[in-house]
Amino acid sequence: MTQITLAKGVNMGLRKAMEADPKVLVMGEDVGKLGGVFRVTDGLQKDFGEDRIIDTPLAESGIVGTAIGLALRGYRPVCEIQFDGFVYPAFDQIVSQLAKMRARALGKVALPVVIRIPVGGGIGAVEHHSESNEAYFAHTAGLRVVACSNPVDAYFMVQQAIASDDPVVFYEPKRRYWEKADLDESLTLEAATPLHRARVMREGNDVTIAAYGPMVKTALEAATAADEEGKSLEVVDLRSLSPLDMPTLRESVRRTGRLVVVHEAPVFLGMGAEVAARVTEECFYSLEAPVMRVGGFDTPYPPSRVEEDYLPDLDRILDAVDRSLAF
Amino acid sequence: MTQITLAKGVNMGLRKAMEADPKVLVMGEDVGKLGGVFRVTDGLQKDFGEDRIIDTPLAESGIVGTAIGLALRGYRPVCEIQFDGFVYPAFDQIVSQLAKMRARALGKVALPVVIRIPVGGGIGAVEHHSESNEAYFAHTAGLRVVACSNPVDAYFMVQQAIASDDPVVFYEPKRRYWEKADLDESLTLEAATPLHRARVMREGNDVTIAAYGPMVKTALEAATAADEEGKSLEVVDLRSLSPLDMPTLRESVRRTGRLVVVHEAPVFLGMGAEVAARVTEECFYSLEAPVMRVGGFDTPYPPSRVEEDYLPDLDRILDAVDRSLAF
Amino acid sequence: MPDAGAAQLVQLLTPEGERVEHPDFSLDIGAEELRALYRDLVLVRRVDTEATALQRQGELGIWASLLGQEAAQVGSGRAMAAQDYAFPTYREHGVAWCRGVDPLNLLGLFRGVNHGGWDPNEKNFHLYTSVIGAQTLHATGYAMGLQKDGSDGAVIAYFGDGASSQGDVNEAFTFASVFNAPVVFFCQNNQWAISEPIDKQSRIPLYQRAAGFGFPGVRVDGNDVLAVLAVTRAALQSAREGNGPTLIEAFTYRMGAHTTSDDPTRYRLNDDLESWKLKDPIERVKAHLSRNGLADQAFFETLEAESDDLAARVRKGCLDMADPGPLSIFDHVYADAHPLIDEEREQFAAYLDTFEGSEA
Amino acid sequence: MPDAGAAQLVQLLTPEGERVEHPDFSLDIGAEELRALYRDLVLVRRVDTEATALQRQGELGIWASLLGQEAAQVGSGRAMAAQDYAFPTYREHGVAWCRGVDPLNLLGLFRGVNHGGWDPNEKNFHLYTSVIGAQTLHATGYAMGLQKDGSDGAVIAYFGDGASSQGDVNEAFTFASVFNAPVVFFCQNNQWAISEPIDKQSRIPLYQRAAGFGFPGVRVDGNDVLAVLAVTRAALQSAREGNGPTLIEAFTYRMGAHTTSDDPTRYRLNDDLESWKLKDPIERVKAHLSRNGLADQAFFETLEAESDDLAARVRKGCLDMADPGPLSIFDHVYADAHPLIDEEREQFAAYLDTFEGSEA
Ligand SMILES: Cc1ncc(C[n+]2csc(CCOP(=O)(O)OP(=O)(O)O)c2C)c(N)n1
Ligand SMILES: Cc1ncc(C[n+]2csc(CCOP(=O)(O)OP(=O)(O)O)c2C)c(N)n1
Ligand SMILES: [Mg+2]
Ligand SMILES: [Mg+2]
Repeated sequence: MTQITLAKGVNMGLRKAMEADPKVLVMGEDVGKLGGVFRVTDGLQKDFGEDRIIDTPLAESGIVGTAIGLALRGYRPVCEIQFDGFVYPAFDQIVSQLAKMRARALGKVALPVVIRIPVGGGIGAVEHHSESNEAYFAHTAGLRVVACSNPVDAYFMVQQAIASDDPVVFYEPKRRYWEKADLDESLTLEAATPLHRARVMREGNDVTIAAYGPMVKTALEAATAADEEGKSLEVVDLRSLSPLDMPTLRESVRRTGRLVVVHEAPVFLGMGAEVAARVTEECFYSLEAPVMRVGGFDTPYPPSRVEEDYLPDLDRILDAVDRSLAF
Repeated sequence: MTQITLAKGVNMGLRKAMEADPKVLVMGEDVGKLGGVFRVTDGLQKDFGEDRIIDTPLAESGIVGTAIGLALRGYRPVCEIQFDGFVYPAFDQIVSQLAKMRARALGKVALPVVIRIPVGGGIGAVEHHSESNEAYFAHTAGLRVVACSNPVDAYFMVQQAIASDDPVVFYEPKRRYWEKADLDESLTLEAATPLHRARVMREGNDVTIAAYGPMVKTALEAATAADEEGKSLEVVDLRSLSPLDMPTLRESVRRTGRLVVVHEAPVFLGMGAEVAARVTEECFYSLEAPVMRVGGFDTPYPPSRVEEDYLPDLDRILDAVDRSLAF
Repeated sequence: MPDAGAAQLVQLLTPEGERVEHPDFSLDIGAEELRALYRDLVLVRRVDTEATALQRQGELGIWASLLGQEAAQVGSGRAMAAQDYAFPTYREHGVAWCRGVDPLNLLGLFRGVNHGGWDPNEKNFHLYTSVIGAQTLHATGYAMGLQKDGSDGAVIAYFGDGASSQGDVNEAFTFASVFNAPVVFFCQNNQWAISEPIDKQSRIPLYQRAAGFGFPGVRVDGNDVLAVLAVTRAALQSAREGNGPTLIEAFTYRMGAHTTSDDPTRYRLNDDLESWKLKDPIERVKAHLSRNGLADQAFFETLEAESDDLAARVRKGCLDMADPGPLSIFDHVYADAHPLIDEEREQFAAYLDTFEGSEA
Repeated sequence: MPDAGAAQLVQLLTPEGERVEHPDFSLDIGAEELRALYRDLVLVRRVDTEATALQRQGELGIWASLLGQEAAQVGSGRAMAAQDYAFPTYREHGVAWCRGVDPLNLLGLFRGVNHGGWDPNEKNFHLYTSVIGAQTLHATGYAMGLQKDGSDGAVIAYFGDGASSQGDVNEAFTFASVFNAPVVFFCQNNQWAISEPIDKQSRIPLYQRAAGFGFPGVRVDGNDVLAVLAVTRAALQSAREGNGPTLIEAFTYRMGAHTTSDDPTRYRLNDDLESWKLKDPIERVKAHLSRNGLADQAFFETLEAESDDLAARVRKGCLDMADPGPLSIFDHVYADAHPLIDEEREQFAAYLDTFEGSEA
């Protein structure tokens, strides 16, 4: 058992993948000597060289576009996008090329490219450094989208993402980079939860809370607080946003009859919309209340001095729980 | 009364706006002599000159980015994106700059930029020419997103979009460009339905169908067919996708108790998800069935020889109606 | 890669079919090779003409003609070695031909039965890319991969004059230059981007863009198959030798409409067209062959027959092309299993079954 | 705009404080103006130092220091006429100063009370843009607007060496060139993009990029306020006269960390820093003023006092800055009424009210 942070989990996962397969590359801005602005690639260039840990020109479309070319040549590039708000210059390459090329080629090419994105707010940053844009990619057919919420998942999920022959957008909750957990390094990838499976983090009977990435911790805290008030919350870490693990969600909601979805992204057309629509369709007769959505407001991410008001917190989750229970 | 096509409606609306305000500009690829690939800007350069109808270099980020600069200087640029699938190179300028600049400036600047996008399939085109990407923009705070479905709306709505001090993504259903309707040119803009209001196109009692853009016609055809089977469908043209006109939707759904949302875009995180989630929350006790969603499949838009299978049609709408009624 | 002569249009065969010398680029070429090039030019034009006809008859949804650009494509296509790799736009039918891709593969896309669908690795010819400029980055990345592999292959990235304005193309220039990638940027400046003349994209000749990124640029007569061959060979060789990228601007003219959906009478006059007809890429080779006794009547007649056969095969193959089945929509979206796709496929299959035997 | 001398770094004042001549760029400047420039340099550095200190004390979330780039910013900022317009990155505190923007306005963003929030049109100084390169297109569009208006204003677009790789910046070059827009592209090549040295962005000097787009490029000693002033004035004048864009590469060095969050010891050695210290943009002006008797002890002492006062005012203003209220989140998202925003504001206000008087 080693105690690791979430950032270290990704770092160790990358290292494992690179050791296992010489075709795995890491590319992005400042991923070399600096080890990335969050130090996620710390030490990798020293060990794997500039040929495999590639500091690129400052151009996101270029990063993803050349990664596609490298993938076509048989490499498995892992692209680091420095902050969530800087992925948009690469949008065309991601949605028109990366996502669609396999179907275009009738399956004759594979695009095993991972796009790592540190995501979300809560770190007191300036504009563009705190965004949650997973809905854009989850709406895009051809991509897989996952979000890790803890160090151990970070370690395994990044390896699974790299092993996937499909392109994966891999979200890392930046304000949880320094959260710690124990990792049993002897565990193999095969023993890990499959990449696209959700996980019940805490069992409960009254209301299901579905969250992912940075909000899982908040949801668990809310569950603890609710416990004291005698409300039993079940917390599901979605982990995979596209595809969604509907069996796990269905099973939980059919049992509790109530669902609250929580994310940092704006509510309007956020992941909560899809989860609500789908769960409602599949569990119509089990639901005692409409699915409640707790998320960021439908505004640009605000200045950091007011971000605590913007971000869903324990109280806003409990408020939604109460509204659900009031139905 | 003049009979016009939808393409002509946009053309006449642009002309009106340009006559009324010398600050209105049209810019894009091939909008000048050619009049755009759909001839929507036909004849405008001849009358307004190259200074106001601007053939730009082939670069969408450049088009939107310079339009922002022109707006900051007091102009009201209308950008034409040649096809839906070619808006992504401008994604960063749209979501990080156009959408957010007013909030960034604490309201001290206005960004009256219209992005016109011919949208959707059904015209037998090759890849990237048939996409429905409204969910990306509707999820983006700071933008307004509307879709016209008929020639008269096209004429008025494009003028309203240009008059808006906020950025507007304006969708034109390309396979309806040649649909005809009568326009009473004596009507003023003030008399027109407000831009962000939905419209009940056909009244009915059993199920509400919400559609927009190209699917409104299909929904109306479905309603006619259903009528023959004794089912009374109410068809709502959403018209505005962001913001949604919830009062109109609520009123309809509370009356019928059932809702089917139809669009060409993939279902997963498409507009239907938001409509379903929101309507379910606001009309929980009125709904006799979960909101049904009929849309494109969660795949890339397929080759044209199979697009009729991909696109929602009358039968798939009626199938959803039946599934709704079966609850 | 010589840069000196760049200010001038490289030409080795005049429109009248005369061989001329160029200080920087020379070509040692025998009669057989010349005839082979001529054959390529004739056949790719014939495929193009047939495709245009098929479109008019409703068999293709659209067609992007290469008319006038045969020399640029055959010259560059024939300059490639087997291990080289091409990343085309949507108009590189002549390059496809040189790589050995069956024209019927191209037609599938324009007919709407697929979005491409040939195996790019079979002939080292990537799928057509219609988002302007995007493929230049794929080409650069692929070239970076070749470099890492220590391969002696090189890459050609095709793009148009209009594409030179896209951010992606300029980012490709930066990546290729910084990583010294073995890639040749081959710009067919046919002087139009749909209705926009070249001066809407640049106020100076395009080959000069390269210097701004630190690599050589050359302007070649794009209607001269020999010059294109020589210049492209030199650029590929330079890439192979570790000298990094080159930009080739093949100066040519789009003789037809942008695509069959386009109507060029709305935006350009006939004059240019007339003067460019005199520079036809095929006529000059024919004149050269005939005048120098490098090909006899029999050669031309045999080729004519071969051309007719090819056209007939293309036509028949097109008409025979099966439409994809409705459930093909769900194929190949992902490599690995995907529950949403599986669910939708299953539901749609069940839905389609409800019509079985009915008329709907 | 002269292009001839471009191959050489334009310099008018040596690091030792000696005036030198340049064949293409000259500057007639009196003692008073020199002292004013010196004052600007000193004061912007002082604001910067104070802001860095405020960040260390937790009063700012982050700060992007201009240390070492004072001359590039003051020289170009002072070259602008009142009607000219600047589009900055996130580091142009010195340009802001020259435009008359209160430093406290800048601090608001870094403290996290707003994302900018000054009125760009008050001082013709646009908001800071942190998405690399995006503002170069806004600047170009604004310049196109000036052109349409028949205004005699011109625009400066600031960006860094790293930004030169972004598609947007290259698209801005194309648009500016094709439309002959009155815009000066001012690149502060401080030789680092966070941890990446300039050779990760370009293998040739950046000013040469301009030639590839058909407009002049000049490399100027970015630590020489006089040379920057002269070159920028000439470029703005050229733009005003209808000659279109110019690219200025101000060759300088980022003396500090990228931002206060950065740790440059991880990626660069001290040597470069030491040699660039000898080229300090302020010291050379001081030496020039002193050695030539253009300023006396009293001037330096007064300036020192003014500098202290400014720092104190900045510090106090920063500490006094009120946090925005929670409901401000909903302000200014749209110009016109928006039902979703209104609903969320109302619901959130009601929700906040439930805590009124409680401890939560
Ligand atoms: C990103 C993008 N924007 C717009 C288009 C629409 N479009 C297709 S071809 C074309 C013109 C291309 O001109 P050029 O690069 O010169 O190539 P050519 O067609 O002349 O071969 C345009 C604007 C597109 N395919 N992709
Ligand atoms: C599109 C985008 N990608 C990445 C970043 C993160 N980032 C902020 S500053 C910076 C380096 C910029 O370098 P340069 O352009 O040289 O300007 P400098 O900071 O040196 O002034 C990076 C990569 C960003 N802000 N925007
Ligand atoms: Mg062209
Ligand atoms: Mg820099």
